[in-house]
Amino acid sequence: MAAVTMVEAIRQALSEEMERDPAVVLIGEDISVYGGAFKVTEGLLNKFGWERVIDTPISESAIIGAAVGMSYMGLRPVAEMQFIDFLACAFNQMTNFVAKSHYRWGAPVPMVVRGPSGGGVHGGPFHSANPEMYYAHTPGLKVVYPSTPYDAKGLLKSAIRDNNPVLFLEHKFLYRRIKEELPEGEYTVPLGKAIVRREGADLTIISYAAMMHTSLEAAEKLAAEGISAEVIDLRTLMPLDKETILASVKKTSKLLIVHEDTRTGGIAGEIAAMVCENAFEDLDGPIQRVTSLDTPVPYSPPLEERFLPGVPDVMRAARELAQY
Amino acid sequence: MAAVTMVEAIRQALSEEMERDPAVVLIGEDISVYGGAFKVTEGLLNKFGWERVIDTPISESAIIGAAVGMSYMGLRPVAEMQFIDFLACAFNQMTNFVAKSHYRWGAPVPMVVRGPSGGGVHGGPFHSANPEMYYAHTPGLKVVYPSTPYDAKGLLKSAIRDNNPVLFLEHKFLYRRIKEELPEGEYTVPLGKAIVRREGADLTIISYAAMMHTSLEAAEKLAAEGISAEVIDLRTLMPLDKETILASVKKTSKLLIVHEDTRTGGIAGEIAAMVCENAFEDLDGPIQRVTSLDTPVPYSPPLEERFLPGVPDVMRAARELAQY
Amino acid sequence: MAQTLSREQHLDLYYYMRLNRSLEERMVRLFRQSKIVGGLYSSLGQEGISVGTAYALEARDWMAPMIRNIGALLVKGCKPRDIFTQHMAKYTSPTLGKDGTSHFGDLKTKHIVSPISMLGDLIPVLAGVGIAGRYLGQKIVAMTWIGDGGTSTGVFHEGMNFAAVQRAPLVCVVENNQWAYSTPVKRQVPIRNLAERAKSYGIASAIVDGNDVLAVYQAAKDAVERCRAGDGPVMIEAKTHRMRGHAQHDPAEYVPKAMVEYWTAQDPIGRYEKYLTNAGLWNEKKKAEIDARIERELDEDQKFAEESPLPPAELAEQGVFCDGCHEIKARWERPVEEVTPPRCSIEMDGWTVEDFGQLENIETEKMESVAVSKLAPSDQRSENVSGDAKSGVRSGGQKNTGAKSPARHPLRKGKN
Amino acid sequence: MAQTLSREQHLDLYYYMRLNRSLEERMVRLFRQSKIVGGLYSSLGQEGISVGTAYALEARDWMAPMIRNIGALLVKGCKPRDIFTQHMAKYTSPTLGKDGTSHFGDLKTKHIVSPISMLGDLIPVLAGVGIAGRYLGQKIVAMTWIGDGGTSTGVFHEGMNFAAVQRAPLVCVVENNQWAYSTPVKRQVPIRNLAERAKSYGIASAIVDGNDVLAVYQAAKDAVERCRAGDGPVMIEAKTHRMRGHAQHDPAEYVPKAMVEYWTAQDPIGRYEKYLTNAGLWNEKKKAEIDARIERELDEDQKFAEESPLPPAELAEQGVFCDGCHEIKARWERPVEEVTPPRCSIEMDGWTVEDFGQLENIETEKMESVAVSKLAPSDQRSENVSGDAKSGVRSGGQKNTGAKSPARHPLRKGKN
Ligand SMILES: Cc1ncc(C[n+]2csc(CCOP(=O)(O)OP(=O)(O)O)c2C)c(N)n1
Ligand SMILES: Cc1ncc(C[n+]2csc(CCOP(=O)(O)OP(=O)(O)O)c2C)c(N)n1
Ligand SMILES: [Mg+2]
Ligand SMILES: [Mg+2]
Repeated sequence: MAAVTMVEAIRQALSEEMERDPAVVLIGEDISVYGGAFKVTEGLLNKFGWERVIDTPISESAIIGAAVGMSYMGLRPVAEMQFIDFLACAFNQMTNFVAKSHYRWGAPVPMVVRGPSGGGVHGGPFHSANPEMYYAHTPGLKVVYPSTPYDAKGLLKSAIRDNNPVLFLEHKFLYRRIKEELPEGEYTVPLGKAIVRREGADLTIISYAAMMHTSLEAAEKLAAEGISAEVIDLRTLMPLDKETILASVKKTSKLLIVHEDTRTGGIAGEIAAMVCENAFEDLDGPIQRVTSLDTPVPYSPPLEERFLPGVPDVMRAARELAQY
Repeated sequence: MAAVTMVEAIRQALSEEMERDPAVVLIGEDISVYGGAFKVTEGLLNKFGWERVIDTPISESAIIGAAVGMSYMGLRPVAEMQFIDFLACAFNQMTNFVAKSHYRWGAPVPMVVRGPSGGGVHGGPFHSANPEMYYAHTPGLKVVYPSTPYDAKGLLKSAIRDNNPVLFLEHKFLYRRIKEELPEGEYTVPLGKAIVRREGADLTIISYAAMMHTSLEAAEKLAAEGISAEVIDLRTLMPLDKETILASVKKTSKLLIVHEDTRTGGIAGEIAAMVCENAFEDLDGPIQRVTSLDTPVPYSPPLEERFLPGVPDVMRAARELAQY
Repeated sequence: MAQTLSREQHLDLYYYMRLNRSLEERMVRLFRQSKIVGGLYSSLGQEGISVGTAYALEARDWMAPMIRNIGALLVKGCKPRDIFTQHMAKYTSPTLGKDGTSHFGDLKTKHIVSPISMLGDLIPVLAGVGIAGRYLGQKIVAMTWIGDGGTSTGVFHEGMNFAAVQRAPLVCVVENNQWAYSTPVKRQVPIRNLAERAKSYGIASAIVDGNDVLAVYQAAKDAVERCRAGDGPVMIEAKTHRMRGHAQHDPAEYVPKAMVEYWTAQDPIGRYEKYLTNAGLWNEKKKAEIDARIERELDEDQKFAEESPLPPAELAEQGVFCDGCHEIKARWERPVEEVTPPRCSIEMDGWTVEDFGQLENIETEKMESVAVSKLAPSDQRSENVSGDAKSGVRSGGQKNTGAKSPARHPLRKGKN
Repeated sequence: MAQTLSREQHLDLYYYMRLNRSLEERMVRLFRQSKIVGGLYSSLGQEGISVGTAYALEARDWMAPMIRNIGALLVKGCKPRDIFTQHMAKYTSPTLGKDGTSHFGDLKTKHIVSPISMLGDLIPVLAGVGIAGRYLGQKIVAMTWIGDGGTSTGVFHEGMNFAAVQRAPLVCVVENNQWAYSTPVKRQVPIRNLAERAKSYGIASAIVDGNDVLAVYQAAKDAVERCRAGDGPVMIEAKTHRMRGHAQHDPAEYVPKAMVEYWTAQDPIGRYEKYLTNAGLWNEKKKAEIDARIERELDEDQKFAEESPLPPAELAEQGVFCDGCHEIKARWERPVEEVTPPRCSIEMDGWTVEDFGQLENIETEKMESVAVSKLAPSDQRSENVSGDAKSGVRSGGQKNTGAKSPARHPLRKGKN
């Protein structure tokens, strides 16, 4: 099998799920004839027709709202946000209608909301969002943010089959930058399970999405300096895989969390609190964070570069922690 | 001076600021003739007229949007959400237009968004929101959540005079339940400053809004058991008063954070991470959290009671921590 | 036409309106006894709308109520005990006490979607229900209600526009009760008839006397048939009045006394009783029978509710996620082969762009004498109102360029 | 009327349109040289709208552009260097590189509000600007633009409705360029003329040939005057075509070739050049002079931009909050005593409810013969279209119940 990009892996997941289950339909802006702003749904119109690849007006609240309605009818809609930033326009529907449905009145909402997320491509303040914490902080939603084509495909399939609303974030920096060979047959990757991408002994680095690659690169370089970093890819942010995190912290006794989301209120805080609660005695050093700045995402390349965490930032923090 | 409720204190702040500065105008649903759902703006129409107490259609995005526009003209609008839950309907305007304005193009947005927040009054899933972390996590916004009439008045005045957008949360459980005598003359309470409500030696309890009273009550009872708890009222969540927090943690070596917001992604995590980073060596026990459940706010009284943290929950956690 | 209703059906309408009212009257008493948790909204005077519209639905159809649509819930098969227990936050309520008021639904049998408090959100949700129903071949109609105030929300607009583009089988009933909380409709919406808004979505609309249950039923029936035939959404504006404050806590001092008096005389139940009598559709005895039945049912259900326990505290922790507690299954009423490859690659009617824009259609006079007609002077502004003030239905403005004849299923052409 | 424009003004319009186009042509070249950061949008063929509308504004007026309104920015006093540097994300740009494209503004002198990417958000913001201007006594007008696609957003609806209720001095220019990204207008909005939507807000509207800069200017001028006079918002629909893909990356294969050809012939600059020649308003020499001036200016500003540095990295950390860097001051053009107690307790026109609802106005026939006119059968649906296809202005549907005469300042009555 040829290696595929993340875009292709996601497209495969959609296509295979639609073939498998006629209840799976797509809804979003410019997803049919055009195949979506990032061409993720390209070709699906021809395969599945107008009734299953539904173009909408520029109405994010209507997209999310209609998807909920469809899910009540037993369908499994996958809604695309042209950029995940625009989910802000449907925030009320997501956090109040979708998230609370099952708890309030026992109505499950088996839908997926997916879209290009993250920075690093000079998208500026409105095309670079990492909105994971708005939604991970909202009880009732699951949040997935894969870092590889393999995971993207397997996790999206699980998300579609899940009986709960899943926010599926696709880092646009990774869309076409990495390729991976995928297995022939059908496979899934379970939601809620982190993965140890690299074993290590001196400290644990937790990350996800694009920063997972930054962290891995840093870990490679740290190894050359004699620092052995274990790297965990969260993959799913909600529910959080506490077991994998705690097991690693117990092993390395030191924890560094790296995320592209802004610092204050990012998931690093949640992980820090969780680890304090469950493995305080195991910690041999202060939990550290490497994150983006607490600012909007700036446009100009030098600014965005400063905004985003880089390999040197991770290395610096890891070194300090290792030496602690 | 007679003791006044929080509603009255807030009304005084609005009235005095409007008298002081003709640039201060109010905008919201049913705030004029009716005086607002909680009667906070009662009487202000008669005093300041229709041009300054602006009723709107049921359009939260228009309210926030119009307020930004007004602020660009040098006004200082104070927008009321009938319930803060409905700010979800203007989430995009708040997080993308309002929050990023100054950073992006140097246009300050001197506006306040205020509204009744919090649970404990059987308001159910859509009238009990504690949305602080959605906004504290958004760079560019300040977030205030007072616990007393005195603070509410002084902080609202500061918020109105601030050159930045401030989300001013008013806990509806406290609206009329506590009274306080206010000073005769004009005073303000600065944004970004926490206050030590109770000195203590054995552990620090950080809280705000309604939970501050729960924490204080617990502290009193703990004192009877021989446990001396210091209680900090954050008052402002963004910017966070790190100094006051760290000073207290250095003194007591133990930290318990109590909030009514749901657990995962609540501000306790942020504080835990910040304290780990800055005072790890001072900690003599795991940072603990007492929070609401990770669920929507349920309606029925026994459910809401279980959902919300109570005095016994705080005491239990404090006892454990003190004995650690 | 009203004539098509049988005597029994006529009496049904009375039964539901009266049940609605008596139920709410009891709840006011319970509220005063502090047995109601949270707020209590009244639909006094608006029963004809809830009952008349919902009565036009079939069992397979879907609906989602708003706060003043208890009548619609009753018509759709909910029992007074559902309403009592919801308002008392009891464990026996449809939501087990997790939510209150009319915030409940039933996906399996009654086909009711629970509302949320945020106004307008139901419009796109019900559009989605309708579109899904069409996709599954179910031939259902989805109905929901919104207030005059609710039409100001952005999501109302997005939902209506999307439904219109999709020609979804959605009936949107706008209850213009003159007030949104304390805000009179003229300060909420700067037009006379809310049904005007239908035109901006190119869909059909009707304006109806909301206090005339038969007129309401008729308009709803027409709308439902039109939807079921695949002709797209319909908006019905029902004119009425909110006879109480926004909720129990609101004395509604901002409502002119004379306005209340005027509308009291228009009471939909009073008017309908007179009609039934004049039309010889019942007599005193029959009425007494129905009223007695209602009291019996209410007695029983109120007792049930009052004696029901509150939920156990642990319940608060349960049910955020569906962990296998529900089986999710679409009810297919068309062959799934139609929607799976290779047969699903169908063409859609009306997508291809056949015209090049409307430049030819607008007055493009020679540049030299460019004379765009001037804006009407401001004092003529209100003369040009062409609002159809009649009770009746207007066809939408949709121009069906290209389509040969209105397709039943607007998304399919030829093929299957 | 176009006649009221002087020769110089006529040439101004040409200058700005040509400047707009030549500037964008250069940016396309810069884009191909990878000197542009991020995406590049084209307003090719739509220059007449940006220029014609903005030209109707005075210096004191406010505006907020959308992605295809570089022409409007130029008219309002921005320089080509602002556009170049913004697109190249340079430190010398109005936003210092923090944001790009036309995402910049100027509160102090040019009165421009920066847009954000989320479509529709500017409508309520500019309504707020207009209302604040009125409050301050400034007699300003606020103008903004939106695409056919943007009218589907909820915030567009909320903003227009709020502006209408407030009778804010807001001019909303709807650029109907037939496409929203890949979506043709008929799949976006199920009506023929977007100006129909004005009716649902009870405001005045005009439909104009967007490729006729004089017609655009005239409509805008009328709208601006109307707004300034206190007569409330105006919506102008300008029919045009997006001549390139959504942005540089989009080859727009979904646009029929013939459509592009048709509209190429309608090029607004070509048409206007012909007009100027026929009307004897210029000659070859004058044209050459203007074109040369434009090239000169563009050369200079492009050079400036290319030679400008990128911002220093540290800038990324600065400016989230305003910490005393700005002095915020309202520009009062009326006595503040008017708005401070006791003089500000003024009454508002049109709030009190004088009627009791519209029941009398709708056909309330006797119950016995209830006969709500039936919904038009589906095959007559498209006949009833009463759309005004003319280029012209329609008065809004607002019914001014109560108000004696249209108030200049709709919020004030008597007193001051
Ligand atoms: C988005 C949103 N904003 C505000 C509210 C608060 N609210 C609840 S009901 C109401 C008035 C509704 O008026 P209308 O739509 O006319 O319905 P009615 O109460 O007259 O039936 C308001 C403002 C809400 N529920 N949702
Ligand atoms: C709320 C929102 N949703 C989606 C987008 C992505 N988007 C950017 S431009 C565009 C198409 C806009 O079409 P239109 O409003 O007609 O303007 P035009 O591009 O034709 O000038 C879309 C979908 C956006 N910017 N904002
Ligand atoms: Mg109403
Ligand atoms: Mg367009």
